[in-house]
Amino acid sequence: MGMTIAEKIIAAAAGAESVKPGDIHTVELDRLMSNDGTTHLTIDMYHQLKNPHIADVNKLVWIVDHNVPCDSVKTAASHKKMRDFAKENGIKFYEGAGVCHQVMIENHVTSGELIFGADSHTCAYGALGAFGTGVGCTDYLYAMVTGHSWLLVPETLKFNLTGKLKEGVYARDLILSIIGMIGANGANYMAMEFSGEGLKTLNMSDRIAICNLCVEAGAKTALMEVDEITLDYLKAHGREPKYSFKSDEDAHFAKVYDIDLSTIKPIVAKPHFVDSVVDAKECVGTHIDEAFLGSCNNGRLEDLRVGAELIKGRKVHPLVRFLVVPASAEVYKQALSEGLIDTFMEAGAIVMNPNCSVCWGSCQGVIGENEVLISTGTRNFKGRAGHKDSFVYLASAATVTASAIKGEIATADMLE
Amino acid sequence: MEKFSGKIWVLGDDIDTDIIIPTEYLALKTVKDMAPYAFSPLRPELAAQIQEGDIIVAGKNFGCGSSREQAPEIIKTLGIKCVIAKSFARIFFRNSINNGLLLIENDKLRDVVNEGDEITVTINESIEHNGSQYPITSLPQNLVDIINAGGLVKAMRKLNGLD
Amino acid sequence: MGKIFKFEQDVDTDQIIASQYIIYPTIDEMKAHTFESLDPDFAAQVQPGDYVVASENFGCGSSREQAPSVLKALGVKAVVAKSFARIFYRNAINIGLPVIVCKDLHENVKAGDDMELSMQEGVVRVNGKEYECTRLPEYMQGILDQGGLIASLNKS
Amino acid sequence: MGSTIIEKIVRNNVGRDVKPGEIVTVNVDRVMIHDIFIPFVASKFEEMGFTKIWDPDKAVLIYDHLVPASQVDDTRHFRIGNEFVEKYGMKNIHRSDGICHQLMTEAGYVKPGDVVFGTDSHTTTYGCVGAFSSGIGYTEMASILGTGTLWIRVPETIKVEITGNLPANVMAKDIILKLIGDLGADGATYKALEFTGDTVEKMSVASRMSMSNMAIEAGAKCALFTPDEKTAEYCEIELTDKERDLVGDADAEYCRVLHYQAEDFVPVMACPSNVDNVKPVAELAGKEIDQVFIGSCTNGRLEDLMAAAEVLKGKHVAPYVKLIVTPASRKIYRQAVENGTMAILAEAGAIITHPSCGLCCGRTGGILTDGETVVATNNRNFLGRMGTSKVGIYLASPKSAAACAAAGKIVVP
Repeated sequence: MGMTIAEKIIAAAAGAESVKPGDIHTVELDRLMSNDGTTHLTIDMYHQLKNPHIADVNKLVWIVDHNVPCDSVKTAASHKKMRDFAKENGIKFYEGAGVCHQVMIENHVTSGELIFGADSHTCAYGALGAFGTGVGCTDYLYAMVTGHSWLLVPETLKFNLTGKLKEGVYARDLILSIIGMIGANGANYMAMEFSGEGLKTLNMSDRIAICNLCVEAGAKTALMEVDEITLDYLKAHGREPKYSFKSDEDAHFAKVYDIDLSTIKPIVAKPHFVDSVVDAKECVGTHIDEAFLGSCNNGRLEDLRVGAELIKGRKVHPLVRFLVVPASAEVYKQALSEGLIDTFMEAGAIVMNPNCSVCWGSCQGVIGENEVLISTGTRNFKGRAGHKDSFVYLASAATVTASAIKGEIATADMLE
Repeated sequence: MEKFSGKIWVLGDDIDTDIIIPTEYLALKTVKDMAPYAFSPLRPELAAQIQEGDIIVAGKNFGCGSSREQAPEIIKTLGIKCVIAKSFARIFFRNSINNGLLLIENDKLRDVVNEGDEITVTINESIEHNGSQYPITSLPQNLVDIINAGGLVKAMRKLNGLD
Repeated sequence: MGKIFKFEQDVDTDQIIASQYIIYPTIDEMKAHTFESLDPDFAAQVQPGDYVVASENFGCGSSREQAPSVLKALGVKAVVAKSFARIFYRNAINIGLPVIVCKDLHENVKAGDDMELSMQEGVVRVNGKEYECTRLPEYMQGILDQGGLIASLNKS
Repeated sequence: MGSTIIEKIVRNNVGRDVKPGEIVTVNVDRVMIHDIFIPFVASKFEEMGFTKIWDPDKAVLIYDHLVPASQVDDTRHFRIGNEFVEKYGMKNIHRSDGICHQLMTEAGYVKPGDVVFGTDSHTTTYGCVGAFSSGIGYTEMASILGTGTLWIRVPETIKVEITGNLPANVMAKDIILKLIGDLGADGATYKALEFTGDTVEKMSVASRMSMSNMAIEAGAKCALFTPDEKTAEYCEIELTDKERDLVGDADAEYCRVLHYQAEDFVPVMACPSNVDNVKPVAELAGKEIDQVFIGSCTNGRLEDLMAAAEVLKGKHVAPYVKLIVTPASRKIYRQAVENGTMAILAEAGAIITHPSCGLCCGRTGGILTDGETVVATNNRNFLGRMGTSKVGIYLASPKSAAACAAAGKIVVP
């Protein structure tokens, strides 16, 4: 019996010949990422251990990205705890360098690795063919101390992509469509694997956007076949693949979906669930107070280019706050040199430093009672972006930018 | 001329707006909610001891710091009839007049009084303490008008024919 | 016996404990804000030994372990739902908060009902009726039995 | 007898000679309200019974303290501000263009000789172009909006004369800090400061702005510079004779005259927790720091960012130290992009935010905790201003701040 990519990575990490869904294995982890959302708690628990130690400090990457710059004395205390611990123990540490997943993909992740991240969107690493999965701080601490953890081998859902996205339709529309189709728990406990000829038409930024959002369908991880695009990306960033796995011909999939990319349309996910997706046209005219272009999902150079192209020569609607937040310092620097940052500034946008910003919704650009945000972020849960009685719509960079210009939800083709 | 007497509370130099009302209490809904915390960094018990009609006598630079208008509003809410100081910070001075809190500048009184003494103020004329008179520079009529109207909001309402 | 606090489907981690609180230094400082947007009185009313009963996909969303942790800190004895999102499930087991899958319970109970859970028998009893629960895989039951993952670390 | 600058401005405004101590009612040329106080101004204005603004074009509303919002109730201020603007026909509103004091001069709202009030203590800034400007409370702002007038007491003037050439590592910030240290926190209360001498004549308007901005930290009512060709260029105007005449007369009466020789200045910092606790940087050297903040209405201008970039070019912020850069306005941000300053700062590892008050107003933008130390280019280091009361705040020039960021400790630039 053949294996899927997820099964192959687990088998390699478990030192097993083969594994099958439902098995629980002890696996060796390649990398452990943690951010300021939970690390302060991990450290507290660490200090309560009978014999606190770190199995392999080189596997650890700690990233302050959620509340940057720091917004309160409580956050400051948590950040300090994390910074001091990293310094003391020689842990690779980033602060203000961007959203954790983007920083990880730019600097650390490689194909075939098994990675725990103390953040649910760790599944983004599947874009490079790595098995990334989100865990809590207890799981994280256990792995930090022992170097390994337990893992239930997931079933795999296969998404066989064909065709090509139409002009004005983006990877984000694709993944939102898929989540709408299978539901918010449609891939619960499972791996989502993407392959097929259609995958070749999607660049690395598209792939990250797709894998990143799979947790919104409940997935344990997301994986893509390693191909030329993956290898080129790794090479450009000075890394080699650990393994370049493809699923076997006779691998078992819980279900196979065939998706023709050319059928995908601009999509909006309405409040308060990521799977409440509708054709973007259905939301046209909805009043908005704020628009957000950024996040680990859609804050890369490619996304900023889409937004900048639309807004060049136009202005942000006077009553809309349009936040543009590059996903990383690298993205910011490139956007700066391409003139994108100036285009946004000229149009009246609020350009913030790379960080999670309003996608995380606790400190930057938070929205008030009854306010409406259209966002390229990851989630539209009730209260996610601020007041408990506020509303978040999720859409592509193009739809978000067009809406920021119009002052209400609009698609890019509606701009004169 | 209007004349009144009151018991005095004595404070030192540089009573800043953070002492009058610390930032952490500024988020409370009303000035009444904030009043119990007045002067708390310096004398936490003071706000509860102040009685309607009492007078504060302080040193130099009273009310320095930020432009928070809550500072004079709170002193007025506590029932303080007037503040007599060697000098006042500028924005505090204006905010006080505008909220109908009487301020009197006098550079001698502070050094001769004791807390709990009674003094008598004759507006625009003098302060009497233990038989001694301390002259006060008269406030210009426009400021007296604002104070007499009960503050700038009331003065403006009058101007607009509302009260 | 404990009281039931009832929630519906897709209760996400932002509803269990919102972003602005999870950065607080300790779980004890956060717990008063549990379920703040869905049931602002929850934290004040829940008693040790009470239960949270929910429908499908409980705990979806982020990996914040603060979500099961605040429930445990408030004394919630177990969460019984039709299904759980995986990170929440894993986190709950790891910290020793029982998470029980019971397909039939949700429709048949209301908030405030008294409930009893027997992990050993794999049943819950409410209003004189018994509902069968899905048993935990042995591996996970093992983690729970030793009091969570950290306890196992301290043992070894 | 001659007049000081402030006496001339007030004379021109009220149409007769005035002397210090006199109370006069001035006609207001411009007012500025910012986002923190707009809800209070709006409610007081209506409570007073006004139904229209005396001259809507003379009022400017600027959102800067709360941009972007960091707490859920912040956007309430925007909603109330937007409603006020709409209801009373105001046109001058800036919702995300930068810090109020920067925009008032940069966007041309303030001209030499103007009488301007703002709901912020640092409104003294506009003296950099020879305007009389001062901070007031929100109740008074409401009454100006209704009447267009305000009573003022004509202040005495302290003359500060500076002559000679500044050392290369000294900036205008070092001068004003030294002056505040010498005067004390109430040394200029009720008074006007007047800056003269060839050193200030050689200064850019931006540098003068850093000085007039901080005059309030010595208690001053206003701080004035004589308008000159640099002012004219900055304001994009031709100076009139009246504007050129805004110079302290040789026989004017000053309550105090201070003279400084530019060559004597050294880089200084205001140490915790008073702005007048000023010491030479050399005496503080070696102290480890956690964060550096370059920004604010005091020091977030292009020349400040360029000075920092010059220090940081080819270097990187020290490990575990954060450098937060918050430009003072959208225009400055764009100029810094254009001339490559932003690229240098980004390459050095700076965290560059959108133009706003940022950390200076202490609500977000890099809050610190117990035991941490920050070197900052803004105007206040009061206890608890940037986090807990156990945060040490050192106020410095952009050059000093940038040098500290690279070194991870206090160093002389």
